[in-house]
Amino acid sequence: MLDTSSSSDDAVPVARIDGLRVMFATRRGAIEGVRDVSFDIGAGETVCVVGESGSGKSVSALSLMRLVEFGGGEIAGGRVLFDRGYGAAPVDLAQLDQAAMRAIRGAEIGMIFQEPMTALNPVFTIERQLTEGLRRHERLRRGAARSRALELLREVRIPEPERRLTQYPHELSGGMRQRVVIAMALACSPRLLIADEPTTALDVTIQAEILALIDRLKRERGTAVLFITHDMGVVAEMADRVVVMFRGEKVEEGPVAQIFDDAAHPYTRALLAAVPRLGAMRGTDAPVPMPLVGRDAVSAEPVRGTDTPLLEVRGLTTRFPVRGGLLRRRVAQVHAVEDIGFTLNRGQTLSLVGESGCGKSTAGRSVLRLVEPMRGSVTLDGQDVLAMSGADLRRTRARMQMIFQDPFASLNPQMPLLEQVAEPLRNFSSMGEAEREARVAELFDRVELPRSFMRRYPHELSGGQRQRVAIARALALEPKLIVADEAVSALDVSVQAQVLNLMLELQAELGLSYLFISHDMGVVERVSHKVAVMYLGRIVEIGPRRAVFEDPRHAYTKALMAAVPVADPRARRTRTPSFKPIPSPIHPLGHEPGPAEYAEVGPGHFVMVSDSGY
Amino acid sequence: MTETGFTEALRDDGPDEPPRGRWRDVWAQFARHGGAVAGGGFLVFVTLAVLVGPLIWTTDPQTLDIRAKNLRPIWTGLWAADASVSWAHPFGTDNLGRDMLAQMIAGGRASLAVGWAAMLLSLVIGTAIGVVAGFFRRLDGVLMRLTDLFLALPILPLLLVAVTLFRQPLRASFGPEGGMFILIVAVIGVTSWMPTARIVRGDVLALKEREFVLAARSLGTTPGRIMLRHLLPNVLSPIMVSATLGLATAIITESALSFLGVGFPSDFPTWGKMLADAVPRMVEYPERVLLPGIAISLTVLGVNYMGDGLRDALDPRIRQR
Amino acid sequence: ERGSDGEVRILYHQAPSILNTYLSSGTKDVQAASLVLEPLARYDETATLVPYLATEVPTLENGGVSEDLTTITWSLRDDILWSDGTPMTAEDVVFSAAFCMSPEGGCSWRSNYDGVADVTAVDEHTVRVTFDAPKPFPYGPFVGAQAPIIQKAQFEDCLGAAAVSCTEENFAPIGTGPFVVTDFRPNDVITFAANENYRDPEKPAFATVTFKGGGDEMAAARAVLETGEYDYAWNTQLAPDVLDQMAQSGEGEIIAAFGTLVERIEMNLTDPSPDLPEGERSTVAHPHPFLTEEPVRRALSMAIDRELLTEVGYGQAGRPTCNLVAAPESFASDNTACLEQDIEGARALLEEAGWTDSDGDGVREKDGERLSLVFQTSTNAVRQDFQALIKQWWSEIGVETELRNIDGSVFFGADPASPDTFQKFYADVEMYANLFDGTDPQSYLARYRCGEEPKPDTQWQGTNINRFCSEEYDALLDELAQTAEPARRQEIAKTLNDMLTADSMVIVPLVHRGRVSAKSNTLGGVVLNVWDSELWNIADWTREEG
Amino acid sequence: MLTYTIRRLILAVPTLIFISFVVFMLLQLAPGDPLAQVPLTVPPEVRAQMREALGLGEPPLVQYGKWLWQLFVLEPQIFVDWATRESWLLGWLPDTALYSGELRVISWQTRSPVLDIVLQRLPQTLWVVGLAYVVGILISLPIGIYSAYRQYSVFDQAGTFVTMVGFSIPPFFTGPLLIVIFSVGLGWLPSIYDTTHRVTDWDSFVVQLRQMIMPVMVLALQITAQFARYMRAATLDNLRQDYVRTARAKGLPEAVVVGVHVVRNSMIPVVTVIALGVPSIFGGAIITETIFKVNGIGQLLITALFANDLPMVMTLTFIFAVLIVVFNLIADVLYGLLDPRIRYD
Ligand SMILES: Nc1ncnc2c1ncn2[C@@H]1O[C@H](COP(=O)(O)OP(=O)(O)OP(=O)(O)O)[C@@H](O)[C@H]1O
Ligand SMILES: Nc1ncnc2c1ncn2[C@@H]1O[C@H](COP(=O)(O)OP(=O)(O)OP(=O)(O)O)[C@@H](O)[C@H]1O
Ligand SMILES: [Mg+2]
Ligand SMILES: [Mg+2]
Ligand code: NI
Repeated sequence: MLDTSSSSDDAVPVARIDGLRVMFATRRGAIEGVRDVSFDIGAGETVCVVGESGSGKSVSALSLMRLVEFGGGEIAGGRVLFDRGYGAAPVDLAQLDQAAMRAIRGAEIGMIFQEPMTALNPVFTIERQLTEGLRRHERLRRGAARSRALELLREVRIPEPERRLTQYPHELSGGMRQRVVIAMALACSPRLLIADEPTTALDVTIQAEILALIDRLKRERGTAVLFITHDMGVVAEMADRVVVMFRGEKVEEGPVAQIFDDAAHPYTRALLAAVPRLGAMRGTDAPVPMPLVGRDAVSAEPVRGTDTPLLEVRGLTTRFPVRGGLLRRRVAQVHAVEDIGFTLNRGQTLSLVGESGCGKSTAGRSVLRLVEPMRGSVTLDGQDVLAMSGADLRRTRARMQMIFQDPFASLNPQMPLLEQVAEPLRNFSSMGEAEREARVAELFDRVELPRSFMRRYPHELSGGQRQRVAIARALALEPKLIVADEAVSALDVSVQAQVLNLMLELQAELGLSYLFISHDMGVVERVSHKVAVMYLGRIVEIGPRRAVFEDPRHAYTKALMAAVPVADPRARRTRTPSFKPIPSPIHPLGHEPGPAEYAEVGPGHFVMVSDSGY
Repeated sequence: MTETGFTEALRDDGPDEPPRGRWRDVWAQFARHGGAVAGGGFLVFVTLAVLVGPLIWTTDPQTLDIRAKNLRPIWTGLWAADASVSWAHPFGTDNLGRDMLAQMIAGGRASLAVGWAAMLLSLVIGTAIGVVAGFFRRLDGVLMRLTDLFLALPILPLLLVAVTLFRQPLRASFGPEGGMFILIVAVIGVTSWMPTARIVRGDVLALKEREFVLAARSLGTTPGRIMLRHLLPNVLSPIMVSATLGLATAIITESALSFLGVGFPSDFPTWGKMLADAVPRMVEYPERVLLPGIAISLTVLGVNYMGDGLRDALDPRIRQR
Repeated sequence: ERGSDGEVRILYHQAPSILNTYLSSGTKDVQAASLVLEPLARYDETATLVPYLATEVPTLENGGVSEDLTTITWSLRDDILWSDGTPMTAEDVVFSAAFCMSPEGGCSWRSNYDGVADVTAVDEHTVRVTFDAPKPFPYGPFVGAQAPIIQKAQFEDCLGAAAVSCTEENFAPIGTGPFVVTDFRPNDVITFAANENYRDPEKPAFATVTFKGGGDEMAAARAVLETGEYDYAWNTQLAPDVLDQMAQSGEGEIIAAFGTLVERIEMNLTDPSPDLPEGERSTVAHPHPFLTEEPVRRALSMAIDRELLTEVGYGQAGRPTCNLVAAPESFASDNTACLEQDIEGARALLEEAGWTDSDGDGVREKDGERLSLVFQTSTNAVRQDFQALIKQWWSEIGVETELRNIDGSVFFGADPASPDTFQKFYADVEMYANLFDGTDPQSYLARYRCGEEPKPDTQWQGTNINRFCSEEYDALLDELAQTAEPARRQEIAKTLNDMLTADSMVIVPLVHRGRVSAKSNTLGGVVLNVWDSELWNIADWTREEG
Repeated sequence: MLTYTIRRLILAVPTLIFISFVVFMLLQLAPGDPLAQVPLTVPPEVRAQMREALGLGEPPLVQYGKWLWQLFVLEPQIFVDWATRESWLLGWLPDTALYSGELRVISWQTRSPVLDIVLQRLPQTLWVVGLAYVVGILISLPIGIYSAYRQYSVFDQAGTFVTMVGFSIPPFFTGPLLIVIFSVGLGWLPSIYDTTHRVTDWDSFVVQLRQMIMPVMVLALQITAQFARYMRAATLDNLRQDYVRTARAKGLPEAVVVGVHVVRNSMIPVVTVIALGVPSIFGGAIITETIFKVNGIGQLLITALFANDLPMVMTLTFIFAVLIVVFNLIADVLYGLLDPRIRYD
């Protein structure tokens, strides 16, 4: 066990975790969530805790709040010293009773939770949830609490704060919700702010804003920040010091620059290597698998593909009806995908990037006709997919498959994996039971999963393994086209890297074409041959990956690139990004936006010149 | 830990122990649930008792022994020395001298058979309608209005109609008791599927938005298979709850039917009917209400606990935890 | 003294739904209405006619009935006031007849006015009824609780089809009886108050009556016998051991009296086999395969222990009987032969008739026909006990029985579409009870006339349930209709009764059932009368110190 | 939301008409005879006449049409007339005289307008069944919440046991049992409900209370059993949600976290279940009403059924169907109101 003791011993730290050990009582007996973890956080300092999923980051944070107890955990050892200010001696939170903790929680330690979507109570207004803590800890009256809440909302830069107060969580966008959660955590000006993956679920643009916000708070108020993330880009952007955790233990700790430049621990190095860094592919045309520490050297051969088109999409438009009125007639339409066109070559990857809600998924699904497009043409191998009847379409589906964002959600929790992978075979071929099983076993080999997993259930696998199963399932019928909708977004970096490599490898071997949908620019840069940037249902810029990334022309593309955190602490941005909120894609019936017009700015590199709404 | 130990950890980590057989697993999880085992055990006991009981206790439940009427169960002798008891009738006899033990056994057989069959029927109808309504938007309105219709139907006339129309043909082909059994099961089933349908529909509405259903569609799975293979296993838990309540309701409804004279022939005992018949004399002969009453309650409780356990055991997510 | 005893609480487990006797559909309504509406004369507890609103009962002797038996002349008391204070006149009496006889009115007790050609008011206090044929027993109109006098002034606009829209009138008829309706909630509660204008200034002793309906016999008996919440409960027909147990609480007592009600088994002389085409089942076209054999019927009867049935089912409130007409005394035949159970004799009888159990399955057969019966009755705890017992006895003589019980509303309904009515008789034997109103069994016995059997042509309506047919019987019936002399009438009636029962066993009487009711120990003056409304003398009821 | 409600209401009309038609045809098919209670001494010709007088001779479709007309044209007229004449709300309007004495929906048993009787029966049904419902809810919700909060505790286990036993024991047993204990044995409570009792002062209120206790308890037992299960499940679901942790992180006491945050969310499904059960209040509790002689709607229905009083059964069933459809709608709307995430367009 390596031990790097804290480097900043000059002042009394706000919080000091010392030999923390947390046990969970489960049906299989007690398990250790966190083992002997120690670190401390000083005032005005951001300590980032990084590590894979399940490495104990959240448990450590929850222990600081003494909230682990409510999740069935128990602090089995160690001390959690917290300096309550006023020069008093630090108290050991681990020994405090819950009543005393309640006075500290929310008032002196604020916490931002991982999931902005679920961290707010859906049935209470923002005002109610924001003022609750204030009224309790600071004994404010209703009016005073309200004005303080308004102040907080302004502080976190939420537009139209007055209106927000009366709204419900679901009426806010993810970014706004996360900002409300932050405001809530800041309500009583805590000395320590714990942020547990505050941006993981968010778009790059919103992420950039929130990171800037937390950073500003730290600087302006001198709040101690414990920042938990597994995104190295964010770490580089935020951290003063970094704590690396692995399977419940702390493996390394040090100043951010030291960790990035000169990581001592192999795990840290492996982790850093797995991060796709924007710009890493500068100067190359074709995707190359990522070099991974500790793995057998993967062939670093670039995957070139061919130049013969497989999929041609022209003028694809998909709109969703908004129904209303007594008779539930269509009153308006969501213009989810508006007049997009692209060509995908055999053995190549076309990436769709853009912010949440810009229509990437809808585009992908329209191609497979999982949603019915309104017009346009989709030609696969010379056959018009949109013109097909039900039976034909079903047969064609064998040649185009989809991998979904959430590997857990896209697998049936009640079905053994064998069955799930065998499902397409069952649907399309007349194979016998044994034959099918053999084929599934082959597929498991193909995606490097042990055959013994065939009898397992999805929840028994890790995220990466599940996504491999999803890939195996998509491969079962040997399709030509795979639509990968955020196929790696939910995975840990290291796992993500492996899945990406696997996909590239399969592409090289089987000549697959991918329609790769992602909002992670780093990933997109790594895997694509061509990139299409979407905004508000339209492709605003499309071209070879190299051209688009190295020479973005459209204003939106530029802004998007700028928002991506760079996994390099020296390249920190200083300016606060400001994004325009995306306009509504809902238009009244009969609204016909003009056709998208493009200008060719380079070979195969087109930029939209008509109004994109940006 | 070695260096490769850490970097190897970058590989996917998941549980590595060899998987056990699926049914072994289910059983192991089930066995861990104390209540489930007790409930299941009781059900097995009752089922065995009513099936092999008549072989051991050969007294005919319908034979009247008017001289031995109103005997108390043998255990009343413990505190009331002057109670009339007889080892020939350990559970006592009723007011016409029919043996209570034999009636309990025969009644249990009828009640359990009706309960299970009617419950299964109502589950099948309810689940089918619920799944279809939830899955096909276009059928939803119609099916839910159909549910309303059935909720509004007055049961008694329905029963009388059914008895009038079908008793004779059913009696001709299945005999008086068999025919009535089918009729009762059908009527209870047909009039009690609505809550199940509603609940299942609600769950399916939510489930079909889940990605794995979309995934199945993209794999070319037909709607029928999606419903059968993907949706159905995932609505098992509400179905289990319906099943528990359904069994209790079916057993009790059956007794209400015999009460109204549209049930089994009057000399054909069921627990529900024994309970109803004994109510007027419950002060003098409390055992006559208690025996069938306790039997019904324990059965329902047993099914409830077993349902809990089974639900946990069948859900692979809970099973592993 | 009127009104001095406060409230009396009466419980009927069937709730009255209307208080106009003529539109009522059951005994409960008639009895509730009898607190308000009164006839000209009624039967007392000994089945003798006593005048009520009339000054005397018209007879041949006193000249009230004409020699040719076609008119009867009633003279009314002149001191009778309606509860609204107006005097009752002959016009009201004439109107009452008109009300019930109007064809669209749907009068339930129309049969009381059968054969009436004309009703005229001779003067203000005299009414003459003319029949279209000689009527040896002219006490149908205006006699008994089912033919009371209603007020013309009140019901004038409710004649015929308009009767149904007169809700207010039907719910609160103005009467001459001891009480007036203060509140009527159909099928629930009626409250009555003493009638200020009642002819006897001392009566009624109770100021108010609460007449509650609903529940079941069990609860009704309990409320009187065990909790003492009510003073009087009607028809507490329960197993004798249950009643006895309840009576031990000492709050009240059980009272019983015998009328003409006889629980019997009827044998189907036609073939109810479901294999026959619909429309021919249970019709005279197809005689029953074995119930047409007298020895079989007799054997079935002999196997029954009527004493035991009575003890199990009715206790004090029943007597074993072998007669269809078991009361009044003067009309009851003296059959007792059937009272002794004779299993051996029954077996021998069957054996002799060629019914033997040749294949050893416990059921006798002859010429490929098995002695296997479907035995139906209405749903009722006592009847089900009877069925079980009888099934047992019949099995002892080698007869197989399938029991069937049918909800009373279907069994006793007359829906021609239902296969389960007692008239349709789609079974081999069935059990129910029947009685006749008043004291004269003529129309009762006339039910078994040839041609009166229910059949498809008559929408399965008809009274000859057994499909019994005997010229001799019909001839005797005709004679009865012509005979006025009481002794001769009694003799003919007994013969007819025997022809149906002791001689042929087409009808197997089981129990002569009494009426049981429960009364509180603190209630005085109750005289249980089975020939008329049970509440006939409520004016005389008083509160006594328990 | 409003348009959604209106749309559903409009759709409800054909549904209800269809339901009423099906019910009518069912009742036509059903064996049974309105004259079943007429004593057997009444001769067949008289029965035939009585049948004519009830309008039974007409073809079923004519009868159905008549019923529809009476219920949807005449009865509303009568209501409007009454409203403008006597009600305190609209009494100031000029009296209308829409109804001119046509035949209303007449019960065959009582020869009186069905709706008048129904109105007469409503109070006791609402008092007893409604109160039982309220009591059941009030008892079951805390039990459910606490059972979930302390899942697998002794309290939870005992709660499950008692509620399941409560559910599996039929009221035709519990009713007489209570009567035997409290009315016969102890003499504390009346076994017969007095529907004419008026609450005017404290003493009469006590009387009313005493006569309601037993029927209310019998009914509440079953209701409690069901709702406690629902509430427990819903609370368990919500206790696992992230927002609970957020609330705790704010330093809120457990009472607020569970009692406000969790309960408010758990109530969403439960409230709709409760709303769906409301029609059964109006439908009465047939067995319990009969046992305690409450003579409410349930008893009215059962007596009408046994007497084959077609117009009464028809009308009651129809009212019940209306309630079912309406409360289905209310449940859906409530769902939308309680859960701000749900929006109907
Ligand atoms: N309530 C619980 N019961 C049992 N085990 C738990 C519980 N909560 C956490 N654990 C275990 O503790 C370990 C650490 O979990 P923790 O949530 O801290 O991971 P994390 O680093 O926050 O991961 P992620 O990036 O996915 O949020 C995991 O192995 C997990 O299985
Ligand atoms: N079934 C649907 N009905 C109505 N509107 C829809 C539907 N599906 C998507 N939309 C709308 O279409 C637009 C595009 O959605 P889409 O899911 O394609 O975005 P996305 O780019 O995939 O976003 P994300 O990154 O969040 O997945 C959004 O405004 C969304 O609200
Ligand atoms: Mg975490
Ligand atoms: Mg998407
Ligand atoms: Ni009765």
